[in-house]
Amino acid sequence: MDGFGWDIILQSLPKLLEGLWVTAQLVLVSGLFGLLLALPLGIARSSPRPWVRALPFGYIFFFRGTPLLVQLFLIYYGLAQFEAIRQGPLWYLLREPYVCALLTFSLHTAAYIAEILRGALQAVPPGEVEAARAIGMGRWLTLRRVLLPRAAQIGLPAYGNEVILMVKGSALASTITLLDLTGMARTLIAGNYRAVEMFLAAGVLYLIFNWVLQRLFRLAERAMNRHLREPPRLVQQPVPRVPSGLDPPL
Amino acid sequence: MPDFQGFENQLLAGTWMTLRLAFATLPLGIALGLMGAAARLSRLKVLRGLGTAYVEVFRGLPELLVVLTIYFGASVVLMGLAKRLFDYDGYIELSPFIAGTLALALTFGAYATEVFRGAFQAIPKGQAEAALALGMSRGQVFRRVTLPQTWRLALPGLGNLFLIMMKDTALVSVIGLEELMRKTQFAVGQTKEPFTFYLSAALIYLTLTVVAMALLHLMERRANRGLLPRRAG
Amino acid sequence: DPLRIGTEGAYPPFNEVNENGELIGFDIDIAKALCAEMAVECTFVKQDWDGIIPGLLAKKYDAIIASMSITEEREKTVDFTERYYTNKLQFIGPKGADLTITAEGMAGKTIGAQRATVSAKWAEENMPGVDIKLYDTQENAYLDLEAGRLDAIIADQLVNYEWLNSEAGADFEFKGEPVFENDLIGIAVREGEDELRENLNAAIKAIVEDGTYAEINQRYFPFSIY
Amino acid sequence: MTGRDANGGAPMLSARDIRKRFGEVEVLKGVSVDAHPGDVITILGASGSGKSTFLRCLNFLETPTGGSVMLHGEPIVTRPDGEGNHQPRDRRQLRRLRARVGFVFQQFNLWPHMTVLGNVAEGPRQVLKTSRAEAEARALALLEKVGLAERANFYPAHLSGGQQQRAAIARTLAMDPELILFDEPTSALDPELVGEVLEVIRGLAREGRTMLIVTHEMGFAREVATRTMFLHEGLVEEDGDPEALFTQPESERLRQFLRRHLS
Amino acid sequence: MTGRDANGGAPMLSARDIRKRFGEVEVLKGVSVDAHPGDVITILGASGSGKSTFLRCLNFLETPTGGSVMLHGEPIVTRPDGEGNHQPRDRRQLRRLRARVGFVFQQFNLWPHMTVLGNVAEGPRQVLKTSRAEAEARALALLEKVGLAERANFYPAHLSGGQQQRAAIARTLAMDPELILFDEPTSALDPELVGEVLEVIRGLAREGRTMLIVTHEMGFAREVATRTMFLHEGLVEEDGDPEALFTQPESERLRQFLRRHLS
Ligand SMILES: Nc1ncnc2c1ncn2[C@@H]1O[C@H](COP(=O)(O)OP(=O)(O)OP(=O)(O)O)[C@@H](O)[C@H]1O
Ligand SMILES: Nc1ncnc2c1ncn2[C@@H]1O[C@H](COP(=O)(O)OP(=O)(O)OP(=O)(O)O)[C@@H](O)[C@H]1O
Ligand SMILES: [Mg+2]
Ligand SMILES: [Mg+2]
Repeated sequence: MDGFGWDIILQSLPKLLEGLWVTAQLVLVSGLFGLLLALPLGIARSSPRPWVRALPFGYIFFFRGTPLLVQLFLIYYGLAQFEAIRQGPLWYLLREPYVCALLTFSLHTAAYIAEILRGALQAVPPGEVEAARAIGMGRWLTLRRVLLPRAAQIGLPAYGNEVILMVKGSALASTITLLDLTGMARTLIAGNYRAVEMFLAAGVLYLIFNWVLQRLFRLAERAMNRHLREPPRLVQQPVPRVPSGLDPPL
Repeated sequence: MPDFQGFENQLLAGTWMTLRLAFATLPLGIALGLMGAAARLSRLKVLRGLGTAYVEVFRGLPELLVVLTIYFGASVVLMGLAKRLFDYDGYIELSPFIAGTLALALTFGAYATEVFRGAFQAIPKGQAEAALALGMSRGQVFRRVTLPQTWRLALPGLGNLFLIMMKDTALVSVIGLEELMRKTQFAVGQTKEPFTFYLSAALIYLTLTVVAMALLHLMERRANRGLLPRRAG
Repeated sequence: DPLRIGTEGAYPPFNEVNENGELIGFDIDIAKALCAEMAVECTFVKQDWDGIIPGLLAKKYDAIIASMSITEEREKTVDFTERYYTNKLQFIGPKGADLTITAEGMAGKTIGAQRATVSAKWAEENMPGVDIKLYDTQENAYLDLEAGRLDAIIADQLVNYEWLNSEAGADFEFKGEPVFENDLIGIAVREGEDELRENLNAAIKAIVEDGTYAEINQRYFPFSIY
Repeated sequence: MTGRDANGGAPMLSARDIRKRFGEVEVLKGVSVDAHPGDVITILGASGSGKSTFLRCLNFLETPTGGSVMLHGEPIVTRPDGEGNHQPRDRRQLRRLRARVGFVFQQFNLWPHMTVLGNVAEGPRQVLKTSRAEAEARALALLEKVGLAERANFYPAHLSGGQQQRAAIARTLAMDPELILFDEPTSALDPELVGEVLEVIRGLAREGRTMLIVTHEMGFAREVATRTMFLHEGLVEEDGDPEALFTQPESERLRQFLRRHLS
Repeated sequence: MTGRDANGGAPMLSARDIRKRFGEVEVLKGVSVDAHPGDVITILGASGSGKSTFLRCLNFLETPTGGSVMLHGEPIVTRPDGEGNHQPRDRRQLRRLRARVGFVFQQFNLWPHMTVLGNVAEGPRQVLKTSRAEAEARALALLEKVGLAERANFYPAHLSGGQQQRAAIARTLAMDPELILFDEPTSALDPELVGEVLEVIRGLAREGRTMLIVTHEMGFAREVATRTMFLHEGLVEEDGDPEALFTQPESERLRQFLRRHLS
């Protein structure tokens, strides 16, 4: 090929940014749903009772053990094979590739987040839980006041990683007709045949997006650890403040 | 047993390719990871910068893009170089297998860099000090004290990465490597039964995962020999 | 050196992969006939469709025989031989569905096409404002038509013909007249490789003349597609 | 039993024949105790003799494998689970017990994501449903009492060991427990910090608080106690008036133990 | 200085005016010591007074910011790095120094991936290039001496603290060092394990080994030493005959220190 096509990159930039916006939506929305789904899964997964653990274990095993691409195809092309689903009430949602991608990504990331949450819950020193039990807190109260806030803090860095991994996984959305950043790049290549330039440009956009996300997570972490850096101040008059922060992972 | 309509051999061949890819990537990725960790812990600022850049770029880029860029980019670049340097005009092939392995290894290596770095740093400083205090050289300390323990500490992290990478081999199907996922797509194309075949692929991946996890467990047990507290009695 | 031929493998009946992992189809048969005619050894390289021209340019193979339409745009990047068959683009849709094949008539509908094909380009140019979904393979587009996610597919008439005749396509039919009549299918080679191109041209001419072409044609279609 | 038992009235907390087995090993082989209002009972014993386990069984942080616990004559209802443990049956009754019996851990176990004030006010707010303002006011008063008012807004990570242990005691006191169980409240501390904590406990004893204290500080155990128990291999080996016990131990084991610990 | 200095002959190890600054804080403000063959010097001092730092500076595990170290009159050549530390210039000279001066760490620092025998034989094999058979035979003899021969094939994780510390001592002895530096060799141990380790060190003293020992065990410090130093805030506050130092401390600070530690 003759020379590097800076002009082509420039021309394609608006389209690529459009794709980036789709990628961002997919990641942020599925990140949120995944988190919501992961909460009960992770809590059940760390239960001492085997029969409570079994279901989330199976779920996590399946979604972590198979490629995201397979999951995406199973849900997008696979479900559509069943007459019952095509006639069913949810079809108007499931027929949309956007919804299928969101659904798959949410289910997928939920499995990973649930595992992170389990690890974080188990990393909370048992003494802190016993202290809550010893003053008469019940199961839910302990979970709400001690376990979850501590686990959130402990698991935050790993959760940040998972979101980044999801940004990358979302590139597969292009295989079910969505024009996310990768899909857009591939479509553009179909017109201009400049594979190297387009992939490079898309790559840089991914890097920037990931970098911004990582920054945000670092800020969140700093906010959570604020109390460990700020020099504590002695109380001048008895005006108590609310506890505002969490502690670092151990 | 579902009806594979004659495609069972194809699925097996795909599984075999998946395994070949995974095991070709592994040593390369581990080597890259060790070099990356050495660079990031180096006393030279340049090396540290390089190591950090490597990790950030290859952890930040989607694997799919890495695969495609290497596949399409490498040949162009290599041929351009060959022409300029040696006036060689022939075709330089980067086979899909090599391109795929390279792409997977580069990504694996970036993550492994962090795993190894963590492992190096997790070894109590006192152990190196004890070796220095006996008069060992830095090289001896690394070879005799640090490295043997890195392996043990890095194993769980590397195992996770391996499981992830094994699934990522599905991505190299875009460059025409006929691993399990690609074969599945062929079968779906001919039989028009996506559910049967994608689900079968999922089960094959799960089986591979279980086997890998079992092997990993054995390896961890071996690596921790002597380090676990004794069983009572 | 053997001649390396790039093809896709997901475009029945022209090129596809059977349960033994072998490439089969019209394109493949033609390619083999051409190689026999030129008395060269041939190997096939399978390649995803949207990377098929970059693959040629990166010298991963020397010629593309993959039902590729000769277009002005592609000619800027690669050289084509004479046609080895002629195609038309035609819509298909569910039996009984009332489709008017104009931009207005298709407004609010969803149509599918394979990414990086003449069909995709035609749809984008002639169906402004219509939702066009692009697929990696033609197969996936058909799956989505079956699933009901698509109202229509625009694709090569001959490919559609074969699919409509299959079990999966039983509930679907052609919609309207062919929208593009003169879709010439050629073999792509890198620019400047004139010798190869001329050899291929001569071989195409030869197999058409000696009846080999007609025989292959007969295996796939009951009418001539040259 | 000892003279204290004779001081009439039902005991506040009464544990009968507590047993605890971990797998093969029976760690407690039937230990009983009665705590009357105002009692300060110190528990001695070698490492591994079951002191912590006993204390933890009293408020079911450990589920005993036998025996019963009564609070003001009301037995805590239990039912055996599959593994032979006696799980408390009524969660609400258990929570009530725990709200009335305080526990101070050897390792403090403060919640690191809350300030000291938050730690102390948490129990009253969440368990006793006291209003926030009231809970915090009381918490401040308690912190004042243990000498930590100044540090109310510190997070545990910024406190010294002795300060953390005092905060943990304040957290327990905030529930206004009838009985406080102390599990080696000073053994995680520097010698220099031990003093501060013992001083706080001495203060509580002077106020007439009822306490059970596991400790290795012999001098303190003798000085503060109204009664002392010596545990040996899961059984009460000797039990009685601290003066008598320390000066004229009856059992050979206690004599040995005291020799080793007083030297 | 003390009487010992007068016993003629050049000191085996001589450190002059060692200084160490960590950022803002000067931890050592000029500490000197001369160790002659057969000396057993115990070093006392409050926590944070710089005892460990001093010992670590002697074999450059910490690079001093000032002063000099000589082995048999041969100075270790240093050159200042950017941060004001005196880095040893000649790595081979440094390795020679380290091979001749042993160091026993408070935290043992055994290598967990080698057996006890492997730990002890490692130094001779790697540094002295002794053959494996010979190194292991000698290692076994040393393990015998510290009472660990039976456990030669155990991994460190399977030993008690006292056994680990004895293995660490054997590892140091395997290099046949002229001088051994002990940094609180018992403070990471249970009271019950302290005895075994002190007994081993006592044995070494009886053999006439030269040693510098930082310790908090006052009785031991007094009994075993031929000389005692008291560090305070980075300076030698008092230095001399152990009997005199313990019974008639001159400085007010040492008196205070002894009062606190002997009670
Ligand atoms: N969860 C457990 N599983 C098995 N054994 C246990 C468990 N908890 C305690 N033990 C064993 O029970 C015995 C008594 O333990 P406990 O902690 O009650 O001793 P202790 O008297 O408090 O000793 P210390 O003074 O060292 O704290 C010990 O031998 C211990 O190993
Ligand atoms: N790497 C370091 N960076 C900064 N300060 C340090 C460092 N190492 C030691 N210090 C400081 O130097 C001082 C002396 O430390 P050192 O470990 O020598 O004390 P020590 O006398 O051995 O005390 P201990 O008896 O507690 O072991 C301490 O105040 C310590 O905080
Ligand atoms: Mg205990
Ligand atoms: Mg020290």
